Amino acid sequence: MSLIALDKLVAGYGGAPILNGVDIAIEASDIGVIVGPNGAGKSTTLKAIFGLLTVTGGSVTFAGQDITNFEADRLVPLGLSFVPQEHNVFTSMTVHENFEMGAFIRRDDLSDSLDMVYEMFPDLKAKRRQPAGELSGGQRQMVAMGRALMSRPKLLMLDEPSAGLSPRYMMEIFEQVVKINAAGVGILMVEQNARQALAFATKGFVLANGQNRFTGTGQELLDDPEVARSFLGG
Amino acid sequence: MNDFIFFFNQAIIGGVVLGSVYALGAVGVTLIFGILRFAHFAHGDMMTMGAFIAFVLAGAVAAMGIAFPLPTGFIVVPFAMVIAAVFALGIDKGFYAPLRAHGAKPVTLLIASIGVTMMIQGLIRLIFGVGTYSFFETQPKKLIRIDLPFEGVTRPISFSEPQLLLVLSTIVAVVALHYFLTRSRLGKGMRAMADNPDLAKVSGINTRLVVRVTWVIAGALACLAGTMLALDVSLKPDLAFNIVLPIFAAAILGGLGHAYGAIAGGFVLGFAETLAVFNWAVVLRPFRDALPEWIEIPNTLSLVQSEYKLTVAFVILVVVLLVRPTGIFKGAST
Amino acid sequence: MTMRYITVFAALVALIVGVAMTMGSAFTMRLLVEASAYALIAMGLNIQWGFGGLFNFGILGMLMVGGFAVTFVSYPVNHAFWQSAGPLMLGQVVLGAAIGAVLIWFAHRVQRFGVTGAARGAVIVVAWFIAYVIFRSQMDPAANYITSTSGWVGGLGLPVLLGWAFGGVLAGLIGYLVGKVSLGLRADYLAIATIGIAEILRAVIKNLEWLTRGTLTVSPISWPVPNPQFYQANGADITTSFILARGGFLAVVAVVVLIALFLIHRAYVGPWGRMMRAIRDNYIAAGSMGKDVTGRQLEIFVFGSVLMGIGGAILVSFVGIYDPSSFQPINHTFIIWVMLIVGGAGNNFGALFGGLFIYMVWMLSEPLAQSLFTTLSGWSASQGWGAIPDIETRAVQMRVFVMGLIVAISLRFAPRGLLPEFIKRND
Amino acid sequence: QDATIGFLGGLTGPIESMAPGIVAGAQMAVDQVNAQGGLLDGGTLSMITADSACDATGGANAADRLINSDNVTAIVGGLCTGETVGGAQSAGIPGGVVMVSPASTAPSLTTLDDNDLVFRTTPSDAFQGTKMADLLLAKGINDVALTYVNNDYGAGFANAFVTAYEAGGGSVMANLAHEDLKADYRAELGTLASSGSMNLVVLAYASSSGQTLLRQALESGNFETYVGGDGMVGDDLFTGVDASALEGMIVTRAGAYEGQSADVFGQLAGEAGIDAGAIYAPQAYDAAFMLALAIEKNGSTDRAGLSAALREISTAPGETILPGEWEKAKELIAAGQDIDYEGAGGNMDFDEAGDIEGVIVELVIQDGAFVEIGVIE
Amino acid sequence: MASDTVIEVRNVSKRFGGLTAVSNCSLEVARGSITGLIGPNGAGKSTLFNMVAGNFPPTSGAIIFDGEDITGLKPHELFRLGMLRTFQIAHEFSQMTALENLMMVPGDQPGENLAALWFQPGKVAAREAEVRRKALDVIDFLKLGHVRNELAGNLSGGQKKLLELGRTMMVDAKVVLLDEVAAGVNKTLLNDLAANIERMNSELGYTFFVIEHDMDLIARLCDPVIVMAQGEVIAKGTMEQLRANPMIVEAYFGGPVEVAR
Ligand SMILES: Nc1ncnc2c1ncn2[C@@H]1O[C@H](COP(=O)(O)OP(=O)(O)OP(=O)(O)O)[C@@H](O)[C@H]1O
Ligand SMILES: Nc1ncnc2c1ncn2[C@@H]1O[C@H](COP(=O)(O)OP(=O)(O)OP(=O)(O)O)[C@@H](O)[C@H]1O
Ligand SMILES: [Mg+2]
Ligand SMILES: [Mg+2]
Repeated sequence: MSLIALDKLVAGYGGAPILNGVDIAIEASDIGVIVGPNGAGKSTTLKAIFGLLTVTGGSVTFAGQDITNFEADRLVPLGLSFVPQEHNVFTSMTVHENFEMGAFIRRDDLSDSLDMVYEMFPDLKAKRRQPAGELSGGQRQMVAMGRALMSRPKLLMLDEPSAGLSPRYMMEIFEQVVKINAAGVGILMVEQNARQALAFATKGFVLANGQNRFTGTGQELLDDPEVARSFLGG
Repeated sequence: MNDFIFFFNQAIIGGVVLGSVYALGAVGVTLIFGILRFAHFAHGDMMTMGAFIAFVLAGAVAAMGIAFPLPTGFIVVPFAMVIAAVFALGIDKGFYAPLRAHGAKPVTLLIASIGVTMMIQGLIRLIFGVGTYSFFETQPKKLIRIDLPFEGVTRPISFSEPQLLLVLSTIVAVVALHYFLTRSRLGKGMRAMADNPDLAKVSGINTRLVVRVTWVIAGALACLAGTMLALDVSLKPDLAFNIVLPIFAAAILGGLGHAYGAIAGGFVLGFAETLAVFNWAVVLRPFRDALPEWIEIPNTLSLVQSEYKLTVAFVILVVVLLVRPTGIFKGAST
Repeated sequence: MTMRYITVFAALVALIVGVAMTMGSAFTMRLLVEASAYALIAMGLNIQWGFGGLFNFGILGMLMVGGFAVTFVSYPVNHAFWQSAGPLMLGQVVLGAAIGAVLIWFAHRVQRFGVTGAARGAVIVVAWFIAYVIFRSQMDPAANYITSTSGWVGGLGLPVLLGWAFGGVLAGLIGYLVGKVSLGLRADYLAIATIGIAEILRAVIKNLEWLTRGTLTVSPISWPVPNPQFYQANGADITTSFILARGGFLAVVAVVVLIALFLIHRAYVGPWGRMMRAIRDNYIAAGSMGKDVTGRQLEIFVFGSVLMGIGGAILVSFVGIYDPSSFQPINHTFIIWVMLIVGGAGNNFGALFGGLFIYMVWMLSEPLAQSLFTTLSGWSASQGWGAIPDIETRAVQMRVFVMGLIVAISLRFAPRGLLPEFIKRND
Repeated sequence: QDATIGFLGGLTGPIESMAPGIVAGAQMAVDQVNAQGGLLDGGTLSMITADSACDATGGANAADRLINSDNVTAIVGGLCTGETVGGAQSAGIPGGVVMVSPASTAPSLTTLDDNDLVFRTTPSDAFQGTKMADLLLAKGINDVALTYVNNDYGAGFANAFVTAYEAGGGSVMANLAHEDLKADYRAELGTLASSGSMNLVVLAYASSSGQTLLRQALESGNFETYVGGDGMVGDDLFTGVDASALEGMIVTRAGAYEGQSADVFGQLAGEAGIDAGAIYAPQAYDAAFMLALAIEKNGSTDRAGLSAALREISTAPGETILPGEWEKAKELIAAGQDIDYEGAGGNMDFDEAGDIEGVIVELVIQDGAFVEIGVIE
Repeated sequence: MASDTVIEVRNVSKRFGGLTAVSNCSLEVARGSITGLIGPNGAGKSTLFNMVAGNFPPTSGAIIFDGEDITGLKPHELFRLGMLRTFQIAHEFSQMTALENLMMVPGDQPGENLAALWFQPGKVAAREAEVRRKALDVIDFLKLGHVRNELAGNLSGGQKKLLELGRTMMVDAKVVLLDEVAAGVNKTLLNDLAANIERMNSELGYTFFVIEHDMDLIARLCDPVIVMAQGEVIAKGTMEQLRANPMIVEAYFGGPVEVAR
């Protein structure tokens, strides 16, 4: 039984469906990476899982439980966590408060998690009292990631976490992702820095026009010339 | 000396009381704006409604023949607040929730709130008619007069018990709200939702609950404000509607979404109104002898005629906004 | 989409016909004239809010200014004033004001002479104060003199249509100043600033007895077309005279409205409208894309204000009396917002419809409420529970309730207005 | 045949709390007419109310509805002068409809060019202002602090008072307008008190600013004597004020002038169960009753000729008609005899401007109620 | 004076309250070059851009554009002088269609003037047609043809970034400032974009000033490359030179970009 499984998912924003029949399955031990052209439906997929738009067909199951069309705030307690691609920080709240919000469902002591996050992004230590809206693009990205980690998820969903990060931080983040996964947290991420990401992905999915194009291990996709040419920029 | 006490009674006490009235109204406005991001025009009439609820309760209590050292209207406020909160929830469910569901713009909600305000006004007048009521028909309003122990001082410092209560409850309400919003978990959750509803959900915040809590607090605050106002002045169907503009002015002047801003804004306006029309000749009179012959203190010496009282308040409002475009405390904005 | 337009306007026509049937055509004519004026005003607001996203809640001020303009231009000349020393004294006032202005002008430039920072601020404040004192020292006696000798300055005795035009111009000027001052502010802060300025205007106009007769009201204000008395003099019976006269008035207003509609719509669908929507959407990006944000917003603000001014002038000259105390935020600012939002912000036809529709409802809500509640009380009486006390007065109070209900319902079912802004799909 | 008259007035807005009493007064007249055999051979008289929110535009619209869609024969109203003028200008005068206002007291109505269509059954403020001035001077009150509600009523009243008072040697230490309907007037009161006078004259409405002003004046304890105009008469004045503090307050108002007609009215009102003392109720009664008489006299529900008929029935010569004496009047008119109505609020002899001399009475507050002292000479 | 530096930044600093985002930083961009600007997150790159593009004034220092001092000028004035910029966080006009987003850009549209719009419909229409044609070309090139009538607010993250870039292609500007256009754009498409940027540079003589974290792109396009850190310029040179500089590698690249499991 896989940690999360999308079965023939059909979803959209009210108009014509954007996703028509997407299949994705991830184990707790997996790092799943979704790649594809702009507008393929990658973010839509994640949003659909997280109840930010209505699923009109197919189903989403998490650890055996059917969570299709659950409201987002019901998913977090189940152990899902999500970093959206855009608008992914509370701009008017300080960095610290952003993290607290990430841990909203937790009532226990947060200090260890906070230490963990600040250690992961030392730059943010100095800015903990600064409104996230005043951060640089990359710093926002770090805050967003940190927020998601605060809830101690079972499944972590990241939409282009490396966008806007310096190469150094991109690596940093990818290493962290691997670490977190090693700690038993399933990862499902969308990436445009596909080569680097697929390098450590255990599962890779290529989406185009709201449908699965290729599926396999990261390595398989990297080696597939077709994929490389039309999705990974040769 | 008497003249200075006169100044104190007029300018200082007057300003503080008026400021508190505005602040107490503004804190509710600022809360709704801060969380739900729209200017809730019906807040004024929710205040009036709350006052009438309290009035009915007070009547009932008085009918039972129970008397208190404090004004009965004040004693029953907590209960009135509960009822008002329920009303507020109902109003939201009936008129605002559907619009939010459609993802309506803030201005649409504002206009809807104008509709609501009209309905409340109509109902209040239908039920209570157009007359004036007072909380002090059964018990007298306590006037506090403090004589100062200097010789030659005849004029006492004077204010009324309701005014004292008004100022106190304003301070309590504002401070409490401030701590709730900035310290409590739910309070922060509310701010998070105001900032970015989707992300708030993604963080596991139950936005529906947040909205409900907001309305409960807002309704209660409105009731408190209305009742305190009615205790100080008197209870009429148009009690708060006539000061809803200054109340909004205060909220915005202070910086929308900031509890303390309400106080700041309210007091600035309150004092502006009071001092602008204060007759400074009074405080000069004591020095009449000191002054050289040719200076003749005119009978009235105020900055503007009192027709322009409100004007002064608004001039100040505009000027302050020009210097600090989002209010004294940097406020939120849609 | 077009279907929607047809149904909506058909419904409106039906409503008008219905009203004419039940309440007589003379009264309906009046409704239409005033409704059209309000429609014009709503269109003005649509320019400001619908196109430009400018939160103007100071409409009342513009209407008062327009009303004053037409009063001043068209009211007969008050010779008592012109023969008195009044004009001279006013001249001195202007002089005083000029001196004050010069003072302030210099004060704002003291840094040239090395005065900076706090010192400069102080100088400026002082300058303003002195200017204020100079002005008051000239103004107050002049005002007292005029009110005591000749009552007020009176009018210019020029044609009314000129007055309407002047209403537009004056409102435009005021709009320019208001915009200059407050357009730096965003959304709600702009809203409250404009409310503030409108309240200031109101207080001033209401209290400048020497100029506006303040609360003593000015009447009669003449019409651009023959009035009922004229037709009666030519032997028409009273009802016909009303219909003819108001018909004439309505025709003039309709022409104004249609011209305005045509021009506005042209502007909106063209690149101008596109630019304005861009500024509304994201002024930072618009600026970086070469659009002069503040300049353009000022343009919009003035454009809208002009229409409001004309509308205000039309209303006043139609009613025939200028009564500053009858201008209230609720029915000269908020009601217009209701019109626009219910009609459909960003859509000129929405504004037009909203103006006509809401004004009718507003006017009809009273008889509606009355009949509703008198029947209610009659019924309760028949049930032996006794009639509602003071039923006439209380029933009237319910008009606001009815109005509110209608607003709430129509928003409930058409949150973006009955004729929403529609996205132009380019091709 | 049946006849309808309209009632035009600010049922909402600043004077909304006075309106019910006034409407009741007019309604009482209508009921009497119908009770005593109706008018124009057995027709019934009915009254339609229209709200004009105490402002000119509202007045224009409401009057227009009454005249053009309800086709009333004549109108009682408006109450605020603004609404009367507005209604007359845009509908009444062009429509040739007689309007009799029971409460518009501003001088500006006198000068209105109305080709004899606009009347009022209450004396102009100019008149009351003078009387009040005389009264105060007679009482030896030689300095006052004056505040008036900033509308045509207040302004007109205040001007008249100040002129007369200063002419009579009194000094107005402070004279300032205040906006209606505000919750707080402490600032204004401050200015007034600071003028040094301990005598406060308030020309405003009991239901709104007047009451608030008075209460806050009492709380401030800066004044000794309180004086008010007709607008201050009304029990609203006592809500939330301990009446004992108001003891001895001086009020003037258009009189239910003494003489039997007033007593008769009081008695009738008592029977009808309405408050005869309600401000402007007698004047409203007179307006409605006289319009009924005029219609009867005119012999039809036409508007034409009504104003002439109105003058006929209200002025000498002729047999005196007192309030309630509808049947008698009806017979006399039928018999072609001349009648002269003596009203509850005066003898109702209109001058050419359509105003009445009327009388101003002095009232004082004694243990929580207005007590009438008598007509001011 | 036609010197061959278009943009010169002279000891510019920017302070936000306590924090100094850019401190006393000077650099030059040569006419006709594609100059890269790299540096760790929070180095002050975007802040510098915002000052150059007039979005906010520097706390101190001067900015020279084409030989004239433009410090404190408004963005729209700079646009007229021929400077265009994109935003790191997409600033689309969300309530307008993708096509309109592009069509609003050209500055010399007679239809933006009411008088012309009302009284010279012919002239307006002609220009409008031109603008539309141009916009359609750009939108197809960006592979956004199928969403050209979609509200820009409804586009995907990457599509918005593409729109940002598209705007700069609507007019012939002297200088284009690109703030991380590549972030979130699919690599395959990015190759075409890079090619196009090179074309605009070589054929149309555009000068590009590019902030990027995508080293391959920088390496492909930019010469020279300027490195910022803590608000200061710490180095300038070709990509090879910089890669050879251990300090920069340490501060910025942080070893080979490969993560092994
Ligand atoms: N409005 C602001 N108020 C306060 N600090 C700010 C503001 N904008 C930026 N900063 C700070 O200035 C520094 C530089 O920000 P900038 O956006 O220029 O970085 P950057 O080089 O663009 O980084 P990135 O590559 O992540 O976009 C950051 O530390 C940021 O926190
Ligand atoms: N809110 C929305 N309303 C309507 N359509 C939308 C909305 N958001 C996205 N779309 C459409 O759905 C399609 C897929 O969008 P999505 O964000 O999933 O793309 P993506 O794969 O994440 O692309 P990118 O790599 O650029 O983020 C796009 O064509 C976009 O136009
Ligand atoms: Mg995406
Ligand atoms: Mg940046």
